[in-house]
Amino acid sequence: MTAGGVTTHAGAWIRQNLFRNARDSILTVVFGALLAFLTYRALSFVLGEDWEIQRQNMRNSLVGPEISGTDLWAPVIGIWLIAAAVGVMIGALDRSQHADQPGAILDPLRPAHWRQIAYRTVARLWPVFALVVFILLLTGSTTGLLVTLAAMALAFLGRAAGVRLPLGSVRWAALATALAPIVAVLIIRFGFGIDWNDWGGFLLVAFAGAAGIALSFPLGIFLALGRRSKLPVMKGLSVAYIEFFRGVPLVVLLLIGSLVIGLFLPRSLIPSEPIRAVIIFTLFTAAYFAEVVRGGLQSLPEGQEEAAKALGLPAWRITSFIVLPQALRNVIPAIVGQSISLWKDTSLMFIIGLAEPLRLASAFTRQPEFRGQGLITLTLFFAGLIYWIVSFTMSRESQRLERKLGVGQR
Amino acid sequence: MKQFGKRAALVALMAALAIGVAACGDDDDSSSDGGGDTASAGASLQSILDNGSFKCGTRDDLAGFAALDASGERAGFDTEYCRAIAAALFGDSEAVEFVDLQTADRFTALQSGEVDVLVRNTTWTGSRDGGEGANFLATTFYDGQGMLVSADSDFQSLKDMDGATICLTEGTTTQLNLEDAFTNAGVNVGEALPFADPELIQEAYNAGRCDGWTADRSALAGFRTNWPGGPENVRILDETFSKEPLGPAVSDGNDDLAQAVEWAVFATMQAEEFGITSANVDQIRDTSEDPNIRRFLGLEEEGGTFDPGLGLPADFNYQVIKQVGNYGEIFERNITPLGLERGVNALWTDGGLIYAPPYR
Amino acid sequence: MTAAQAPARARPPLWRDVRVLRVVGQAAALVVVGMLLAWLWSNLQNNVDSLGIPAPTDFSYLNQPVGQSIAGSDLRPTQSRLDALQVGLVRTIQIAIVGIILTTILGVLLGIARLSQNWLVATFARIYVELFRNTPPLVVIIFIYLGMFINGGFLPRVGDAVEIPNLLAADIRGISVLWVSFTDSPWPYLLVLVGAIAVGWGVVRWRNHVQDAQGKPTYPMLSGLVVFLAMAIVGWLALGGPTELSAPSVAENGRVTGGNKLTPEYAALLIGLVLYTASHVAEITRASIQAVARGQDEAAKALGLSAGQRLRKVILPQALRVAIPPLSNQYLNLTKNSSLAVAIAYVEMTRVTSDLVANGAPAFQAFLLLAFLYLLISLATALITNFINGRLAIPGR
Amino acid sequence: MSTEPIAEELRDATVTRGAGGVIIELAQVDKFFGDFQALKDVNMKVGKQEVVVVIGPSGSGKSTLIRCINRLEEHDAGRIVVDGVELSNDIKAIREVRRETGMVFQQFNLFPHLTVLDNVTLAPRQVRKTPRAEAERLGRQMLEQVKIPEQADKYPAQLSGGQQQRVAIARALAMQPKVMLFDEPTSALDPEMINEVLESMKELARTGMTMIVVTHEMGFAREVADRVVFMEEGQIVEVGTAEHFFTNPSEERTKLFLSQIL
Repeated sequence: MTAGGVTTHAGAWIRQNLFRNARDSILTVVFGALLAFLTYRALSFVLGEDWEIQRQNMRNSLVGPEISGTDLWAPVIGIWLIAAAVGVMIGALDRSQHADQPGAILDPLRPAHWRQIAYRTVARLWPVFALVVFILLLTGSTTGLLVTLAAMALAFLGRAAGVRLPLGSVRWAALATALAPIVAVLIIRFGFGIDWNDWGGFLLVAFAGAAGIALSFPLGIFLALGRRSKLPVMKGLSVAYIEFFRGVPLVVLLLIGSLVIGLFLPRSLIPSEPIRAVIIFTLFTAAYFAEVVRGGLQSLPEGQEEAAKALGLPAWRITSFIVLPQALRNVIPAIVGQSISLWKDTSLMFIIGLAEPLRLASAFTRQPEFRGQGLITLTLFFAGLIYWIVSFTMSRESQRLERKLGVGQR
Repeated sequence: MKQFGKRAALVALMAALAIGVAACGDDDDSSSDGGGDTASAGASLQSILDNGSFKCGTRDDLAGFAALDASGERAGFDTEYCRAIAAALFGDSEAVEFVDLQTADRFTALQSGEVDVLVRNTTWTGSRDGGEGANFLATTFYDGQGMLVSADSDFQSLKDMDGATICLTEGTTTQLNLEDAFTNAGVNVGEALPFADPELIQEAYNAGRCDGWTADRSALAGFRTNWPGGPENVRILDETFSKEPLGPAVSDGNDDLAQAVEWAVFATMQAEEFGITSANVDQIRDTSEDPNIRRFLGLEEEGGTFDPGLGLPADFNYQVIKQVGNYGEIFERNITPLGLERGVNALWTDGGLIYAPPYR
Repeated sequence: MTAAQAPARARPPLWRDVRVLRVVGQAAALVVVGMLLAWLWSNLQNNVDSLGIPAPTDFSYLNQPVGQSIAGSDLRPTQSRLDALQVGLVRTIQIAIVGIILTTILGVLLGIARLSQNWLVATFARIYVELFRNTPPLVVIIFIYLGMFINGGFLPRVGDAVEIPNLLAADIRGISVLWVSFTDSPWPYLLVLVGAIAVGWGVVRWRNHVQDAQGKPTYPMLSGLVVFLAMAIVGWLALGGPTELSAPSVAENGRVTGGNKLTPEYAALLIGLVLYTASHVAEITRASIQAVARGQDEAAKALGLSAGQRLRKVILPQALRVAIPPLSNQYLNLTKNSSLAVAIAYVEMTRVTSDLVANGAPAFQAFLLLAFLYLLISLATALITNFINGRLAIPGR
Repeated sequence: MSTEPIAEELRDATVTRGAGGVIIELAQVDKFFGDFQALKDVNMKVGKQEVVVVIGPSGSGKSTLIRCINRLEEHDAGRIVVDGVELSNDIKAIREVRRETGMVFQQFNLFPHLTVLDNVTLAPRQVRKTPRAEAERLGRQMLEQVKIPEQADKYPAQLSGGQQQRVAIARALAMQPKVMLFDEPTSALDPEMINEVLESMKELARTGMTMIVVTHEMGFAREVADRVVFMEEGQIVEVGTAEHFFTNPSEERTKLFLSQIL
């Protein structure tokens, strides 16, 4: 009975969505064949290839060839730190969002909530989990498994701590989450003394992307305010900056950073190549952030600023208390979008020869045991996969946020 | 409107003043301290010695010269010369910080001081000594550009390659030499495809995208040795159509460092001439009576230790040989596996070009 | 105190006068920026002096011979570096124009497919969009080059060229097709063609006018086309047949000669850019269509228009207006991303510049010039899209 | 007495009640927007505790007039003195005047990201440096005064238009201004909400607050105004008591306007 009901239901769905009329049926057949073929090709590629080259080079892919031995604990500690901080923030957020109905708060220490927590986490982060499982299965590394489990446990405990924090501490938890990557970078760079030039693989691009976003954000806000200024000089300087950096390809800017910036600085002030790349990413992204923030500023009714003026608030207070909080909230999805762009753009470090994943992918194929076997498609695929999974996850989160903030509905 | 005009004029005036002040200030700076930071290109030998390690610009992707293996270890001819220099400067072949450079940015890295010494398979040319602000030192490897073609192709010399598609690495003199060589042979290049990455060339070549692959013969030999399906599938034409003396370089105006690096290189050559290797150096040091060798190894004599005033420790030759080896050893470890003979890179005593000035 | 006793209109002290503060603030900004620039410039001067490289204002390097050819162009090694840069510039613009056209077609189709009522079609489009817009374009380009052309196996090796005699020949070196080229200078006949287009357009306007006035069908497009073709043919004959056909053929040594060749490098760059950018254009199209109020669709339904008519006549024209600003951004991105050719062996403007620098051209001048050229292209694109935007704007909105 | 000439009919027709003394004086004020002259030679005095209603057709410069009084617009010529402080380019004078004048806007302009109570207490805390507890006590008192104390912890978007406008009034009052400016406070409201706002304003007038109100609510003008100012094309056409104005206006243009609107 039920089965029959489902069948009819499914049949109706198929008729409605796949075979409404003759043209629709043809489309279904054509696209169905195409999808099936592509899925088959993709699966036979992933399952059919010998992943030995990637298995042996997994550490190189993730942190670069220069970090090995005990130094490997540096990125591991960084990941643990970030996992714990993110856990705390999620917990604190959960608590503040359900402040009026404490029963809805998910507490990791209550076994009854485990299923729900696991379900939600996997629903949101399944691509990342899939990747981690793939890597662990490929390398079969017990240490890797333990490190991953420890990171998950830390996030879990962090969340438990987060829901126990006093109500007003979301702000502090957010601050801690923002500081965690910075502390992680400092630990790796100074705690373990790993020189910038030795950073490689996804550690390098994650650092470059995160640092680029963090540093370009204040600069972008500053430029956006400058562009909206009534003072011609401020406006002119901001416009010139924004238009220059938006008009020139990032590749060219990176080449300039790599080949020309050294000429503009005294010798002792020239930063190392990865830092120069981060500076270029920052300057470049700031111009785009400026345009995003400008959009947010324009979406504010003029009356907001006038009302604040009429109350006698000084200009910088109007900006920081009234204008920016509203303008930024309006453009959060656009900010995430820009961050995804920057994350993808970190692959351009290939062109200035840094040990970024694409360059490493091709370097692996020059190793004696893998030389000249056409394995570059494999290693490139793996590098591309990580890029894809991170930006796909971020864009899903951004869409979720967009729906939550109701930005699209306005 | 009138007020605005005044305001604009005032702004312009202040800006002009400010820029003027800044410009004057800078003039004062550069005249008073003689350029100081900005004028000197590269760290001085003393500051490097104080630092305890030096930055060696190299690469990570050229088999035989400088490459990384899966465990992230560096190996290669250039890499060993970086270590030899470190052994000479600090008595420690590990006191070197490797900086991977691209073909396109290596001179900028040298100019900007990002690296102290460039040991990156770099050809000594007039314009590089001149316009690029580099100072080339003793040549460690005499190379020349060659052409790799398929074993079963009809090409016997460049003359046969009219209209051929040639793959090459971007950003080097390779393409300029290629065009010159084809012009001299009275033929035309069909297409020259400059790739960013040798791995891409190999893929493209295997697919039949190009008829020939031109690069330094040493590099081609390396690729041939590891050719998929065996080295017999490809051959290298006999013609050598360029002179490519490869050696370390420092930036112009850095004479102390230049001398030190140059003599670190000579140490390996002289050692081979003396027949000293990393294996027998201790024994020779203990037993040798030859004053040349004793002086070379920095042994204490009645009148003290010989110091040529290079700013290097007295036993730098010993350290180089002990920790890295002589020229022949370095060559054999790194270049011989590529299938290359010593050829012109033999000692002068064997009819080659490898020659170190007397150490006295 | 009463208002009447208020002080006379006195000037406030300077440090409290808003006008003075504004001027001083701006002057300070100028001074800071000016000092920064002056500092950078003086460093540049010092570094250039100490390294003995050409002064930053010396562009004479452009007049030296380039010393190399560029694959697929007529540039000879004896020509100047300026000529090489020009070849690069033309190629960048060419990639941009062709890429923009193809991207628009593919992107709009995908955007419409995203909204299809057919679940499979919509899913296919969604997978496409998610796949490509989250992958770095550099990865896409290298992957297409290696995976499709070099290792893909659908292009035969040299000597085994697939051939449709006199029309098409394809092997790993490229796909050559029958092409028209001019025996002599192309300009006289191009002028004739421009004239023919102008006259043809005039005829269309005129017939349209007649049609509006008299209400009878006058076939304006058809008559315009006939006039254009007639003029083109007469002009061609009058100039004594200034063109010749170049047909691809397989030579004895197995190489393909003649025709116009599409090289794998160019194709990979173009396809990579188009596939990547189309995913963004598809999202813009979808969002724009959804932004056009549902009421519009209902109103069009009520008038009895078919689904296709509703899309073409009512929805798309309005969606286009919403889409133009973000589209112009994507077009600019595509143009700028053409610099990714640096990774594969296709030589365009950025590649020419980095080759010049590698062969001794001064880096500062070369990259300054390159940045300037990209800014010009961006400016031109912005002007064109602004113009189109202005033409399409709905009056009264 | 000022040395500047002040329009004759205004000089003595000011003080109609209470404490006496002039708190706002405008003399020969001109204001341009590009080539368009929004205010032409405007002269006006407002006495302490006086309620002045400004009426006139749209585009007549009413809003510009009151926006000049707290320097939301910069006047191009003439003098504006508020409570003894002349508005000039002096940043201190501007700050002082804004501190002493509260303003209520047509579009409410509440800060949507702050709660009602935060809206009301923001300025006292930031500008007057009032301690939080004190500011909140004051804020709740103000909300009490406009009869919505129970909405303190809600966000503006959760309130009706009339409630929002009353919060706006409370927000302005929290700064304990000497003068309140109202810029068409009821124009954006649904009809059933207009009265609750007008009631709050009447209440305020009864407390002796000096008020300048730009409005189309003639009933309010008739009931509350001490004086009515009629403006047209940037000029003050006629000034008089409410009684004079609605029963026997002297100018033809005023009669015409009133006949259209009533």
